[in-house]
Amino acid sequence: MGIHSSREKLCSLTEAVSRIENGSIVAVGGNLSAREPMAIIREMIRQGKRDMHSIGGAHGVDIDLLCAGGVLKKVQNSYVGFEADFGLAPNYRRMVQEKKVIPLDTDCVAVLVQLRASVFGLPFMPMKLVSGTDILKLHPEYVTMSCPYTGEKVTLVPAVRPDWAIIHAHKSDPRGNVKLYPPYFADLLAVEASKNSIISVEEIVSEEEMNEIGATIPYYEVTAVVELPYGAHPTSCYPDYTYDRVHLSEYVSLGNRGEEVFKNEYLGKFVYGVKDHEEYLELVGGEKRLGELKKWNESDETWQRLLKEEVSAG
Amino acid sequence: MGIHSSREKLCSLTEAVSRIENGSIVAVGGNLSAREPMAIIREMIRQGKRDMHSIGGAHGVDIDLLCAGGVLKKVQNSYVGFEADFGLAPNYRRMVQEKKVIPLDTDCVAVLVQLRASVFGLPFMPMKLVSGTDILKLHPEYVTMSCPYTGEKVTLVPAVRPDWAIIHAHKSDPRGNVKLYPPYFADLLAVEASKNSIISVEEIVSEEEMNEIGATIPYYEVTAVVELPYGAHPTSCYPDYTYDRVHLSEYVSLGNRGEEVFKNEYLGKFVYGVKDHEEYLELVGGEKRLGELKKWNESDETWQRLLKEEVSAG
Amino acid sequence: MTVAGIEYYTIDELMAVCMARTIKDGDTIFNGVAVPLPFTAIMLAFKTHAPNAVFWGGLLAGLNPDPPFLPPTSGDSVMLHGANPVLHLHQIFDLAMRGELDRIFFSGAQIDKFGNLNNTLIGSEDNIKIKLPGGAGSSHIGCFAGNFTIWSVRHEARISKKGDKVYTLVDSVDFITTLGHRTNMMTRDEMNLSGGGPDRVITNLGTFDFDPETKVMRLKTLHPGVSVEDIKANTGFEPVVDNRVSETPPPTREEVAIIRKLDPMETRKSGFSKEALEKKYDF
Amino acid sequence: MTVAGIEYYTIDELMAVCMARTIKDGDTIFNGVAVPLPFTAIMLAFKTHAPNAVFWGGLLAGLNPDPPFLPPTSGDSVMLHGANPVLHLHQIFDLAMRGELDRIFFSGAQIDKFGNLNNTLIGSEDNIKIKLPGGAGSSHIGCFAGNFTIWSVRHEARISKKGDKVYTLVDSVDFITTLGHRTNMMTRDEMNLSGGGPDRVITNLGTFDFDPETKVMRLKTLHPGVSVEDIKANTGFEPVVDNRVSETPPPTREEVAIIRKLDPMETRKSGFSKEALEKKYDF
Repeated sequence: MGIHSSREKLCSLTEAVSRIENGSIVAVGGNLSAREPMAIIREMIRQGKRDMHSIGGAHGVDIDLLCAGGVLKKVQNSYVGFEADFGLAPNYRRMVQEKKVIPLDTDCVAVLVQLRASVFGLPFMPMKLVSGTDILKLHPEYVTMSCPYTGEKVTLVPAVRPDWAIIHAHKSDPRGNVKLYPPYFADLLAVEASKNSIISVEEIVSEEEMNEIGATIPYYEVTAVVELPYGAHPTSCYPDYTYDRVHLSEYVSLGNRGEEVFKNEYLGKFVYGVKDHEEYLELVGGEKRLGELKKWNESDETWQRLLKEEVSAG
Repeated sequence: MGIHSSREKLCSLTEAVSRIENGSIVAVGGNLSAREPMAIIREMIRQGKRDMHSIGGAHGVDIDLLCAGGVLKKVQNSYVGFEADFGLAPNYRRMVQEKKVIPLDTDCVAVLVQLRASVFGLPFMPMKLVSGTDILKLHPEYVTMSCPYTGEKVTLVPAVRPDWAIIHAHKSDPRGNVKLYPPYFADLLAVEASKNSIISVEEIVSEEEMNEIGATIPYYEVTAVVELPYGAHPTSCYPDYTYDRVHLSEYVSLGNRGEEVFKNEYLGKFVYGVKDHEEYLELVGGEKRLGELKKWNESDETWQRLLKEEVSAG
Repeated sequence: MTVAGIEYYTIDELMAVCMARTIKDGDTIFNGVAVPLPFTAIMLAFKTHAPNAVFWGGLLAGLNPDPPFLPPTSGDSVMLHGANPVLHLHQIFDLAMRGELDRIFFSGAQIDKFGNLNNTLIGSEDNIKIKLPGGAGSSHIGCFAGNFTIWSVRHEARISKKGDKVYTLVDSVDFITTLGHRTNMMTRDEMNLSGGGPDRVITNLGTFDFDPETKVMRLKTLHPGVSVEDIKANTGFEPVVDNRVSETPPPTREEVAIIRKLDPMETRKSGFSKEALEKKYDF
Repeated sequence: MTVAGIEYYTIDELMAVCMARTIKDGDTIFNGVAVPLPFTAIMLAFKTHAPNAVFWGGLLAGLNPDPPFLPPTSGDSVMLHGANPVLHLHQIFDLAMRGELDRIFFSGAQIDKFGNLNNTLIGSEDNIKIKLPGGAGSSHIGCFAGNFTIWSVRHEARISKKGDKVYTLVDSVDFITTLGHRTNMMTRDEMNLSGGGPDRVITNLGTFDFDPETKVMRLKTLHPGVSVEDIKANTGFEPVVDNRVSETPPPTREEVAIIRKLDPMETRKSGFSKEALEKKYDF
């Protein structure tokens, strides 16, 4: 929501991120280890953003890093972790346990319905009756109501209107007409529900090319577009590249070694230690390593090999 | 809604339509003069369906013909007519004035929200406050409610769950995975909200081809698929063919001449006078005339010529 | 745009220009059904003073189309030409419910002094004399849209078969399909509606706004050759007459050239009386 | 499917088969997050007794995928391979709210005797000892889904750092992320929830259903080499023991062959103890 009728949306990363106010509600695109707007997130940390509130579904390194970088105060996500692969999210877990981050654990369906209320211009939405869980204790705002027609009980939830959606996508033209290839996850919903959005893309293409391929997100929903190839690294951005499991395993392993180690050896190196996204890309291995991640589609064997790699235990 | 997990959906027109019970609520696909499931509608009339209730947005010849053929008892559409082009819908208008059809005039937004409630598994939905119109007098079921969070007033409407969606689309495979090219109008919503659906298509393609091009409607939402090339005639089915304005102008002109004339010269000829869709296609000019309608994309001039043609006043 | 050969303008062109002028640059605009003249006006605004308008062309949900011609039925796929992206119809309605639709154009078989529109029925609910097609999305969008422009190509008095004088602009509509500024009972503000209602009325005789106090239609400009008396003779209520009534500013030659190029099929002319269309106005 | 070389099976394969058997042909199935074993089970059912299952593979929203391997993270695009159509994530949740999702698989860091699951926190809301990742969609889908299958690869007693005995299957969870059959206050039926709740529990030691009266987990079958005493020693509450407890039917060689082909990366083995994985069971 919010109509951004200007047709000049190209922006530098620094400039785009500088527009996000401290204390904003932020909807982050992608999920788990897929297509998360990691370059935007690193810049948010570098710019010292604070007191933010995330809203979303099942996420991983994005929310964990935003916690570690001091950006998030409240996390209203349905899941933050690395699944069976690497387990708990180390920084998120630690900071919640240390009461530095407030967990407002929610559910994928609640997130959907609350963002929908915003999309539909409504102050609340009903959803199918939920009951009996302690998630409800964390959310005293849920209200039970009887349908005036059938008497069926439903649960009401208030609209959530994020101040910013931050998304990584495949292509945009300079107007901000954005092409996103499936899977979409909840990205289209997040952009439509949010007042503003920053979209980083693998590639800027001409208006002509965008008209040819057809956009997925209309330009009027987009506040700013930043060209950031590999902007989702270390998460995947199929069909361009798979996720960097070596980097993620190092990330989790450093996170599990505590605040100091993570601060010095991860944040200090990969976030504060680089001045921009280009330096980051060089630091994580440059075109050689990144080019590897593009080879997932050479064969099923290559793909599997890339999804197995991790840093050695030492 | 309704999960149709069988993977064998191919059906004859007669058999598919025979499954629609009298008294059903029906959501008709397409709109105005575009991609309406006219062959299915003609078969409904031939089979003597009665007492049905349509729900939908802005429509034209489809609803008008269903009225003329005695199928519809109640019309809950937001618009039934031929716009500035041919004006009022002759049979709908006459039968409403003669109290043979009950008009439950509604609004495009109400239809959307009421079908959505069904898609969302809810007995009702809120929508942005509406007030002050006499449309509300026709719909005493609308209820005003105050948001428990903000106090903002909203209007509640009950779910509408059509028994059948009838849609004309471009392609299907035998499983019922359906490809629909834009414009979608409200067809995806109609199918998702309805208990059952019959989809006629221009062409049945193999599962392999459908996997290649990617389906738009998942097979589990589809009850039956019927292959009916030109199944939308006399409405358009872009990119395949434009609408047959000569036929439509004759239709309206016969309708304006009253019940008897329309019954004898239109229904008697184009609906009851043919035993199946193939005979209908021959009667309206066969491949020669139908091939003309495909030439819309030869040039802008040809396209304009086709959209200007009508029967001469005599 | 070359203006060679643009020697005169006609009423449809004048109205299209007046309607286009109700659009501001950057406005979000939608029109759905029965809209040859609004499409012309919107596309004209788009190509002149409102290049940043956000325009959904019809029920096809194509954004900012650039069609080679305007179609006789607004559901025609020519309105997808050059459009990007092509979205879902419901997104337009959601945008309207969010209060993000700035303007839409509505006409009416009957239009009353408060800007209420009737597109549902002539007569009464129990005794329908003429069943009209219906309001499409205008009942609800009329409640939410920032504002709407009312237009009519039949601002005239006709004599019915029974010999009665019949108006399009009536004192009171038979049925409120779309709410103007008030019913007999309540104002739009009292109802807490989010949309601002009609702010301009463009007819084949002149243009109006609404008196801020009474919310009654107020004559602002007269088309060339039309007098206040003509207006009164063809209107079923007593309009407020602004003390600064002037002549409607004419279109520019360039605007007319753009209109004729946009709408080579002249769909914009549908609905006007034959006599009205025959008049040629000099620049 | 050739069964040459299929000489034994392992605990992950036995569990996958037990889990697959909770699926009926034609069932609508979804699993979202942290699901290597459920994906294996669902794909196995799909390729054996439930070819008409309707399966949404993960948060990518691809229907009936046919991936060349199963990925370590369920958001990986390999789960779109062969899928058609690829829809929107919200359509799965809507389908669940409509009551059309027949079955889903949920695990828990803690699982109590009524089938309540905890994936949110260990400790209490005011004193969180371990922050778990969260329930993803299981809190709400658990209320709507036809039924769900509970699974656990850590049905065991461990000794904590403080020397306490710690269970996965506990008497009472620290936090109800997903409702089983009842809280201490009310049953699922009393709450008017539309979903049926958990009907089967598959662990690395055996399989359970729920006592119809008390809604407490009831032991149905023991995996090879496991005794009722082993179950009791590794369970934090007193399970009901069915008087017809039998040995868990073994997988067929063909089922095991299909599993190994489906999951060449052996993602299904993640989370099991090393000892559990080392045991080889003969057919």
